[in-house]
Formats: sequence, structure tokens, C-alpha cells
Amino acid sequence: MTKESDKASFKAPHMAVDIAGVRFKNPVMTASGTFGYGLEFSNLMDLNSIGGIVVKGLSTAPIKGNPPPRVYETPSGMLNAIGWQNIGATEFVARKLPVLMNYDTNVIVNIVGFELDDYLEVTRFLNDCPGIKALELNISCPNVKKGGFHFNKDPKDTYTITAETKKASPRLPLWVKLSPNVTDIAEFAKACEDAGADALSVINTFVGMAIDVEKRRPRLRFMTGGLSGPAIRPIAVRMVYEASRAVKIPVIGIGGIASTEDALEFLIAGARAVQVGTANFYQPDISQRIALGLQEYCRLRHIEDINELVGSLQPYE
Amino acid sequence: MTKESDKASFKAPHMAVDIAGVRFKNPVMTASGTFGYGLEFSNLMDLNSIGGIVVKGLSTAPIKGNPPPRVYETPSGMLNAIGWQNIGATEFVARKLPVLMNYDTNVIVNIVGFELDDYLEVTRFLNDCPGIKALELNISCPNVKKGGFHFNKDPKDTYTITAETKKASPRLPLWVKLSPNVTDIAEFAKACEDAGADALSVINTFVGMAIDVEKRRPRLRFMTGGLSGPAIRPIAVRMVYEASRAVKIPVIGIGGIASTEDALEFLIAGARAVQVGTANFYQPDISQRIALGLQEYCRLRHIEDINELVGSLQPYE
Amino acid sequence: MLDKKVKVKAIRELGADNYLLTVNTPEQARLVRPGQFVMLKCVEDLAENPLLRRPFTIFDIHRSSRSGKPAGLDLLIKDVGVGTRKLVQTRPGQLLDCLGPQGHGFQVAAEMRNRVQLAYLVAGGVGIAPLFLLAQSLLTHGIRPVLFYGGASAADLVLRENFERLGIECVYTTEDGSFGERALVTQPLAQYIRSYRGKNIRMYGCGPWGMMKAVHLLSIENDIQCEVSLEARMGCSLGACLGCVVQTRDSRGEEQYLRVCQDGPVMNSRLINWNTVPL
Amino acid sequence: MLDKKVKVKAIRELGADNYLLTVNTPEQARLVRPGQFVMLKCVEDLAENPLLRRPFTIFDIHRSSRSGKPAGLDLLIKDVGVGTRKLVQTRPGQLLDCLGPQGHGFQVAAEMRNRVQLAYLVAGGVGIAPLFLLAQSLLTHGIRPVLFYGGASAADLVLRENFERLGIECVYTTEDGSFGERALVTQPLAQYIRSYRGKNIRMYGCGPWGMMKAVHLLSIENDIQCEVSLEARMGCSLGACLGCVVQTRDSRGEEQYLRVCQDGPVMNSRLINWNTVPL
Ligand SMILES: Cc1cc2nc3c(=O)[nH]c(=O)nc-3n(C[C@H](O)[C@H](O)[C@H](O)COP(=O)(O)OP(=O)(O)OC[C@H]3O[C@@H](n4cnc5c(N)ncnc54)[C@H](O)[C@@H]3O)c2cc1C
Ligand SMILES: Cc1cc2nc3c(=O)[nH]c(=O)nc-3n(C[C@H](O)[C@H](O)[C@H](O)COP(=O)(O)OP(=O)(O)OC[C@H]3O[C@@H](n4cnc5c(N)ncnc54)[C@H](O)[C@@H]3O)c2cc1C
Ligand SMILES: Cc1cc2nc3c(=O)[nH]c(=O)nc-3n(C[C@H](O)[C@H](O)[C@H](O)COP(=O)(O)O)c2cc1C
Ligand SMILES: Cc1cc2nc3c(=O)[nH]c(=O)nc-3n(C[C@H](O)[C@H](O)[C@H](O)COP(=O)(O)O)c2cc1C
Ligand code: FES
Ligand code: FES
Repeated sequence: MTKESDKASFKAPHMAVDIAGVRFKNPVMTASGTFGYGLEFSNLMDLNSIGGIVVKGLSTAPIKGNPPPRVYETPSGMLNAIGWQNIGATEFVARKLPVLMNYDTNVIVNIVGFELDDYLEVTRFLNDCPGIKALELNISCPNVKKGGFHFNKDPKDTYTITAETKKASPRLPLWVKLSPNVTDIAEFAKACEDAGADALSVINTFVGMAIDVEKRRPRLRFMTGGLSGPAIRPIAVRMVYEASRAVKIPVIGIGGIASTEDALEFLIAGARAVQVGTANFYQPDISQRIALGLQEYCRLRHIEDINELVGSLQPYE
Repeated sequence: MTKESDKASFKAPHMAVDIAGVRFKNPVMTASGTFGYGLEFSNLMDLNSIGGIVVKGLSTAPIKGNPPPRVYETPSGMLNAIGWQNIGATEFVARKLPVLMNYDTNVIVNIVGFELDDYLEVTRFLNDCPGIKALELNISCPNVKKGGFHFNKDPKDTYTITAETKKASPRLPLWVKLSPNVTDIAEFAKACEDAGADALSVINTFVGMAIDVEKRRPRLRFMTGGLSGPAIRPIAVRMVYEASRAVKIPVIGIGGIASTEDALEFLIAGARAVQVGTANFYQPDISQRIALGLQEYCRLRHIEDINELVGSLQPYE
Repeated sequence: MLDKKVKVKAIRELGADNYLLTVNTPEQARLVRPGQFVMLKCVEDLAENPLLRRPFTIFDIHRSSRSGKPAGLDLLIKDVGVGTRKLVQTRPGQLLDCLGPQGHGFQVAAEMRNRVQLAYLVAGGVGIAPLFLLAQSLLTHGIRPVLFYGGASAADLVLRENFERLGIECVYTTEDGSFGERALVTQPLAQYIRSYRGKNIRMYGCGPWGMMKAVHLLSIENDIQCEVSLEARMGCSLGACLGCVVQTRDSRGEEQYLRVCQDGPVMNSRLINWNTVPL
Repeated sequence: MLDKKVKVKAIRELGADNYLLTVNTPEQARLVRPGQFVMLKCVEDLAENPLLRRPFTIFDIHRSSRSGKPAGLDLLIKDVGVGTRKLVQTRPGQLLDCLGPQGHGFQVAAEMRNRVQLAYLVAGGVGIAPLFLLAQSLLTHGIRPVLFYGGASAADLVLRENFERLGIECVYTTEDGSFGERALVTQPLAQYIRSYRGKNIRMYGCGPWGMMKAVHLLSIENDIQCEVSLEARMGCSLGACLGCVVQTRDSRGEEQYLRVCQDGPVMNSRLINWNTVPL
């Protein structure tokens, strides 16, 4: 061991990452819809400990959501069909955001809509709100009958909505959250980049279904739901690998992250940052633990800057 | 309870299903690649107890396969990248098939190839072999660099290979095994039906990846692998539901089946039969148990014919 | 609300797949109000199935035999599936993840004293769980609880001695007649309501959806305030996932989905749209 | 090969995360040949993670203290991950799924008697497991085993007393010098090979890939027949999944993938392409 690396072991590793000009103190965020408006977790962990919070998908006006049952547990995963229930962007900005702004973490707003105009309206409104660091365009939620999901079936539509939304958010960086229910994620990643997206969130949930074999009815009232949790992680890691190699903009890795090691898989595969989703439900302080765990991983291995890990996968020859 | 249903409880339920004119004594089969050539399990269960055995994917000449490591376990699932290692169709027909024919169960051969001609060659050869009840065209295995998988990226290619292979197997029914790594499974299902496929096997594995975060290397030498096991079941059930509603030919449900209840989910969703895969590895007699379990389910509920269950899902209004 | 690793103190089989689980957790025990619940999971690998924690009502506060101070929680757990099976197979000394107390409990307020005379507590099976702390609280407020407790069979009427020991009137029904009256619990309940007409009464229920709907209808017919404790599949119990909702109607008849974990589990029965499909 | 639900008879901690697990299973015990293994999983819900069973070499046949007949299996288990952790936490009386005995063991044949004088047994860590039944078998055939047993530290050299009790020569090495020679196990091995040149010797090894490769190279240099027991991630152990392969070269130099579960785990070291990446 050289003297440099000995010294390095005493220096705290550099944990901050940059996503489209916004600094995150570390690459750990919580995923939209799995962390409410953030404040629900403030008694259970230190919200200042993580890089960012992506709040529940917001529309301009409140949305009621789907009838229950809305969730069902499956092997190492869960299905949900919440259906965009949210308090509306106005209410969020009036009541939740001011409290969230007391914390030293980045607030990102996930935006949802049924038609292009819905997206543009909420985007224009949020673009002017101080305290928000970026917008995450959700065109990949499978749980509404008529909704943004149809923008994620053909890369041309993905291009259009991204380009239009980008125009509507001149101030805020625009992230696009992609669906894994596609033949080629790289194609969609490229369409977003070409349309001016500032970053990509990869991935949203898989469309799944479970059946009550006694009643012969779907377990979810909405019939299908989005599959999340550790079950989908191997597919998510692969998609992050493919997407991050297809574009130059940063990719944020999502899907089944429940430990430091899981988060590392995504970073090494090519993600600049990660979002923790379903695991928040069963271990409410898991995002804080992962943020600490990443720091510890770097420290023990003399990695001075976490950015060194990003995309550092060594394929076999 | 009427007298009829009381009597029914004493009659053994009708368990046989028909797939493209071939009778299966019950709707339970073992999935290709997870049950070897069948004989590996003959000491551990009664091969006569199940409807059919789909043997490991065969090419005309033997294939060496991918370098190890080839398998890795993930939450409620596993990744594999075997790479089509097989003894070749000639060897299979000479040495394995004669022994398999001593059992009272249907033998289905899964066929693999790199180019269209490879598929046609092995199809022509097997079409003439007595003792085989159907061919399952595998264009959905993600674990070879150059290989049939590219036929499952665009429905037009799926149509072409199905139509050509169908011509090469005038005697044997042709099943097409579909990939779940697509935007719209119904589109591929329809392409197969239009091209003359006799049945569909839904689904093969998802492309996934896992990373050793100490070595920063893929866990599999091939980098990516196919994700199978209970983790993927909710997605598989949804795809079977969609595919079976898009076509008139029978759909065979595959993906994470490990219990009677799991098999029932697929039947109720629309599958005429099911294949058990990964579960064979950790519970070698599971297919026999499921065959018995389905019978018991029908008996207890006075279901006289298992075909009544197929596609019997009651969606909410 | 706290998230603690708590130790199993005792686990007692009650019959008919029911168990009484006692966990040590003084801090959490001190915070409990009647009708609240905790989220439990065996502490093993975080990756164990089932992933999600499971909700259980707090049956009673376990008190230190020496000081009489709150020392832990008594939970009634019925083994109905994979998560509950793991919990009832725990042994003393084992650690559980325990989040809570959670949720909005029963409304028993000081101003009810002298105004309310009687409270009908209606339980079906493990629905008995929230009613024991409630009964104690009612007694403290000078209100007389009467328990209506129904089950399929005698063995389902677990922990009834605890209520009898409080000295309150208990009415039992079973579907097979093996204990108490052979009836649905709503039958004697309806009789009592008829006989005590004129009194200021409250109703509190916990049990299967169908039973609660019947209880609600009785409360409407007889113009009695009624609170029910609801069940729902839960993701988080924190109000974050919106997975646990129940369909409700506000005073203006507006449909709205409320969260059982935070807006409930106890709700005024009039809020609920009873024509929906339960979990 | 049988698939049985077997009962844990005893579990003994050996230090350094190693455990000796004894299971009752007379039918399986009767079939065992040195170098074979079983596939184990805790019998709980089939859906528990990890899904796949785990392979463990049969260390010894447990014999009935009364009749002396095979009654069960002794297995050495090192806790290295989620599957092994569950197994070492089992308690006597608990049931395990046990498939086996599986695989192709060591070649010790009657015709080796009188022709082979010495057998060098080389173990790294838990690689000791297959060598105990082998040592016993060699002794039966009149061949003198010498054990070379290496580990990081003294604590890793578990179960060495069992070999000492057989009265055989044991050479120990540790990386930290805490026991035996501070060396890699191949160092004394090389010395022995040099001193006993001319004898008809066999080598048998089990341990990490790097150690086995070094053992193999010594065997080539000195023209000694050498068998090694390999490790691989396994899906089925039945030869069906083709997940457990190792890259080999046949006599004509043809590359071929052989299954560790059925064509191994014990293979002639010359078959193996040692320039590949182990699991
Ligand atoms: C606020 C609240 C308080 C509860 N209090 C108690 C209690 O004190 N004692 C007790 O035994 N049970 C109580 N339950 C029910 C208990 O949470 C479920 O029985 C448990 O979650 C089932 O988990 P499982 O893994 O064993 O069942 P699963 O294998 O998931 O399912 C088995 C069966 O249980 C039903 N079930 C699953 N989840 C729930 C759920 N969240 N609520 C109700 N039913 C469910 C399913 O519909 C299914 O029929 C309560 C539920 C809620 C919402
Ligand atoms: C034929 C054979 C015989 C074996 N005999 C013994 C024995 O007698 N005693 C013993 O303690 N172990 C033995 N092993 C190794 C043992 O099977 C693994 O340690 C075990 O499977 C790890 O499971 P896990 O879930 O605890 O580890 P995981 O959490 O899956 O992985 C933890 C670590 O173990 C390694 N590992 C995982 N699977 C295997 C595997 N199949 N083989 C080798 N390493 C693996 C991984 O690379 C990783 O470093 C044997 C393996 C084989 C193939
Ligand atoms: C209950 C629930 C609600 C969700 N709501 C949203 C949402 O509003 N907007 C969105 O973009 N993603 C939503 N998601 C998807 C998650 O943000 C995340 O992409 C997905 O769950 C995969 O990550 P995970 O496996 O870590 O949960 C939701 C997921 C769950 C489980
Ligand atoms: C080790 C392994 C090998 C496989 N080989 C083949 C194959 O040769 N041909 C094929 O069509 N599918 C193959 N499959 C896919 C399975 O047949 C099945 O479609 C898939 O595993 C999903 O089912 P499961 O979740 O029940 O395992 C293989 C799967 C595994 C796990
Ligand atoms: S359980 Fe998540 S909001 Fe109620
Ligand atoms: S473990 Fe399946 S072939 Fe060896």
C-alpha cells in the first residue's frame, strides 16, 4: 500500500454526484410513490441523510385513484395499482413543499397525466416553484386505464412528450422515467436524449397480475398492477446497463434495491444514482442505511470518489 | 347442493386436455431445459403421472454451450446462461427417445438454432421421428450471442420463422415459445397464429443481470442470463392472459410455477396447460404433485372437467 | 410511532390457530391508544419472504408484574398464511421488527362520561383484538360495555375470559351452536338494541366485512353512532403507499379513498361505502 | 440417489464459522461412496429463499452406537451466505430436504492395493470434507494416506483430530503461522513429493481453485495421478440444468463442458482446463 492510499482511508470519500447540474450529496434517493411526500418518514429516519426525495406522482388537480384492493404481495415483490391518487400539485406546493424545504435534501417531483396537455400544465406550474430541483416525467405507470403509459410504447411518442415537456420546464432539469415493458430500452433512452431529456430514471414497474384461485378473480381490483421489489432487480440492472451505454445523459437506477450491495450493482452497471422503492415499506430507514453503506464501501476500499464506480463493470473478454 | 353435484364428488374429474389434436392426460408438463431429457428424474417421481415432458432444446449437431459460471440465484428466481448445450437431435433420437417412449407421457421436443436453416434442418429431422408428439420452436432464449432470439424482436420475423418451420413439420404440431422481453406479447401471439402455429408456449425467461460488487464483474460469464422462477410469475400470468385473449390456438402457461395454486392461476388466466420449470430443480417431484393437486382441487369443488377452468377469470366489471 | 427491534417474551396457543404473542417494548407500550396496531416482521435477512410487515392490533398492554408499568404488548395472532405462520412459530427471546403504535383508534372521550350509558362491542373471530383495550377504556369513562362475540365454533371465541374478568356482560354466538346462542352475532345485538331503546348507546365493531356491514346497518336503522375497525392489505402503514384504502363518502356524498392505516383502522361506519369489494 | 426428509440429529460448532451437522437417514447413509455429496434445504415453505438446495460433501457416515450400522450423515458446513446460515441455525429435530448421495466420487479400487503405496490428500479449509471417507477407504485398501491440510489460521483446520485418530500422518500449514508450518499447503507437499520419488503415489485434493491448480501442476511435474473434487454453483444436481459445468479437455484436446454434479465432483485433474474462471 502506498502512502496515498493510506491517507485516503482517513479521508471521507467524496459521495456527491451531479445530475444535470444539480448536486446530490450522495447518490441515494427514494422512489416516487414509495415514500409519500417524504414527511411520512421524518420520524423514522434522518431525511437529511439522503441525496434526494422523489415525491409521489402529481397532477395539477387531485386524483382519486383506483378502487381497492390495490396491493398484493408476490414472491420477493409486490403488485400495486394505486392509480395516481395524489393531492394535486397545488396542495403539494402549498402544504408539503414548504415543510420539505426545511430539510437539506433535493426534492424532485414526479409528474403524471392522462393526456399531453395534463403533463404540460403541471410542468409549467411546477417549473416556477422554488424548492424543487428537478421534474421526473412519469410516462411508464401501468396503473391507469387512460394515461401517460401509451407514451412509452413507441419511441416516437416518447420523443414527442419529452420534447414538449422539456419546452414547458425551461428552468428545471427534466428526467424521464422509463417503462421496462418494452422490447428495447436503449431505443427509448435514445429517444429521450434526442428530445432533450436531462436524465433518465430506469425503471418503473412491470405489468403483472395475480389471481385468487378460489374466487377466480384478479387479486387487484384493477386487474393488473405494477410489479416491484427485489424480484425484478436482475432485469432492472440489465436495463440500466443497456440504457446507460446507449446515452450520454445520466441514468438513475431503480428496481428492487434493498441493500447497499444492491445499490452498488446499479452504480457499477452504469447508474449515476439510485432510487429505493418498495424496500421503504418494510424497512423505513433503508435509504439512510444504504447512503451510509455506500460511504463505508468506498472507505474500506480506498475509493476516493463514488463516481469512480459508475459504469465500472468489467465484462469478461 | 343438488344430487348431481353430490354424485360428481365421487367421479374422478376429467383431467385431459387437447393441444392441437394431441391428448395430454393432464395439463402439467415440465419445461424445456429444466428437466433434462426427462430420464434424469425417473428415480425421483413417476414420469407417467404428468401430461408431457418438453426436453432440453435440441439442435441437429451437439452444441457446447457457454463458459461457466452459468447460473446465479436471485430473489425468488435464478439467472441462467447455459447457451444451448445439448447432445444433438441425432443422439437424442438414438439414445434418449427410445427409453422415454417406455413412459406413458407425451414427449415434446424444443428446437433451437442460430439461423433459419438450422431450425428447418432439425425440424425436418424430428418431424419423421415416431415417439415425438409436438415440436416447440424456441426463438426466445436470450443466452446465445447469435441465435434464434432475434426472431422474437419483431413480429414480422416471428411470422417468417413460424411459417417456414411449420412447412418443415407437416406431421407434428408446432408450438412457438415466446419471449417476454417485448412491448406487446399479443402482437407476437397473433403473428404466430397467422403463420400457422398450432399452440403457444408463454413465456421464456427475462433477460437479467447480476453483478459481483467486490470483483465488479458480472455473476455470469455470459454477462446476462435468463431470469426464471417465482419472481417472474406475476408477469407471466399477465402475458398468458393477454396472449390467450389475442388468439384462438391454445396457450401453454410457463413462468415460476411451483405449486398447484400457481398452476391454477395460469389455467384461470387462459392457459390450456402449464409447464413447470425452475421448481423442478429444488423439488424434483413437483410436477407430479401439481398434477395430483389439480385433480384434488377439481374434485373438492365438483369441477367435472379441468377445461372448465381454462380462461375462467371473472374480471371486475 | 417508533420502529423497534422487540423481543418475544411469550407465545401462548389459544386454539383454533390463534396465539397470544407478548413482546417486550416499554416505549411503544406507553404510547398505545385503544384500536391502534403495530406492523410486525421476523428479524432475519431483510430479504426473507414475505417482504412486507403484517398489521396486528394491540390486544392489551402487558404490564410489569413488579411496577405495573407498561412493559410490552399482547397481540392476538391468527395463523392464516405465510406471514402469520412465521410469527406464531417464533420463540421467546427471538427478535421482531415492530413499527407502531399506528393508526387512528376508537373515540372514547371524557365528555362521553354521563352522556353515554351503554356501549355495544361487536366482534367476529380475531376481530376481538381491538375491543379489549376499548372495554377497559370505556369502563374508565364510566360507560358500560356489553360484548357480542361471534365465531364459527366455540374454539374461535378466544380470550373471552379476559372480558369476563372485567366483569362485563358477554353475549356469545356460534354458527354451529357449540357455545352460546346458535346465531349470527347481529341477532342478539338487534334484540339488545330493541330492549334498550332510549338509552344513549354507542356501537363498536371489528370483524369480517359482511358482519361489519350488518352491524353498520343496525346502527343506521337505530340511529346509533357506530365505529368499526377495518382490515386492508398494507404496504407501509405510514400513509405513504396508498395501498390500504377504503372507499368512503364524505358528508357531501363525495367519494374519496381513505387510508386504513392512517385515517383508520377505526372509522365512523357512516363514512364507508359498504357496497365495495373487501380485500 | 434418494430424496428424503431427514431429521437433524445434532449440530456442533467447530469454530471459524464451521459446523458439523448430523442428520438421521439410514437409507441414504448406506449408499455413500467417498467424495459424494447431498443437496440440502430447510423444509419450510417451498417458496422460501434461497430457492435452490445447496451441495455439501459427506464428511462421514454416522453409525448407530448400538449396531454400528449406517444411521446418518455427518456434514461439515461453513457458514458463508444465506443458504448455509439457515442450515447452521437448524436445531435437533428439525427436518431438512436431503437429495443424494450424488455424484461421482474418488477412484479407490481393489487393484490399487499393493500397487499404490502412498496417497497425498490435500485440503484447503472446508475442502477437508471429502477426504475423511477417502482416508478411511484408502486404509481399507492398504494404502497409506498423508494429509496436507492448509488454512488461513489454526481455527480453519477443523476436524483434524478425526484424521489424527485414524493414525495417519498429518501436515498442517497456516498462512499466519498460528498452527503447523507458515506456508501454503503446496510447499510441504512439494517436499514430500521430492523425498518419496520412486514410490507409486496418488494425489487427491479439495480446496480453492488456485490451490487445486497448484496441486494439479505439481502432479503434472511429477507425473502423479491426481484427482480433485470441484465446486460449482448448482441448479439441480441431477445433470439436468447444465448449470454446474467445468471446462475440460478430452484426450484429443477437444474442449467440452462436463457437469460437476454428475461427471464430478471428483475429476482427474488432467481433464480440467485450469485457465478458466471459477465460480
Ligand atoms: C389494522 C389491522 C389490524 C389487524 N389485526 C389483527 C390481529 O389483531 N390479529 C390477527 O390475527 N390479524 C389481524 N389482522 C389481519 C392480519 O394482518 C392478516 O391476517 C395478516 O396480514 C395475514 O398475513 P399472512 O402473510 O399470514 O397471510 P397471507 O398469506 O398474505 O394471506 C392469507 C389470508 O389472509 C388475508 N390477509 C392478508 N393480508 C391481510 C391484511 N392486511 N388484513 C386482513 N387480511 C389479510 C388474505 O386475504 C388471505 O385470505 C389485522 C389487519 C389489519 C389491517
Ligand atoms: C460438490 C460440492 C460439495 C460441497 N461441499 C461442501 C461442504 O462439505 N461444506 C461446505 O461448507 N461447503 C461445501 N460446498 C460449498 C457450499 O455448497 C456453498 O458454500 C454453499 O452452496 C453456499 O451457499 P450460501 O447460500 O450460503 O452462499 P451464497 O449466499 O449463495 O454465496 C456466498 C458465497 O459462497 C459461494 N458459493 C455459492 N454457491 C456455491 C457453490 N455451489 N459452491 C461453492 N461456493 C459457492 C459464493 O461464490 C459466495 O462467495 C460444496 C459445493 C459443492 C459444489
Ligand atoms: C405503491 C407504489 C406506488 C408507486 N407510485 C409511483 C408513482 O406515482 N410514480 C412513479 O413514477 N413510480 C411509482 N412507483 C414505481 C416506483 O417509483 C419504482 O419505479 C418501482 O417500484 C421499482 O422500484 P422498487 O422495486 O425499488 O420498488 C410506485 C411503486 C409502488 C410500489
Ligand atoms: C437452466 C434453464 C435452462 C433452460 N433451457 C431452455 C431451453 O433449452 N429451451 C427453452 O425453450 N427454454 C429453456 N428454459 C426456459 C424454461 O423452459 C422456462 O420457459 C423458464 O425457465 C420459465 O419458467 P420457470 O420460471 O418455471 O422456470 C430454461 C430455463 C432454465 C432455468
Ligand atoms: S399501508 Fe401504505 S398508505 Fe396505508
Ligand atoms: S447442477 Fe444441474 S446439471 Fe449439475
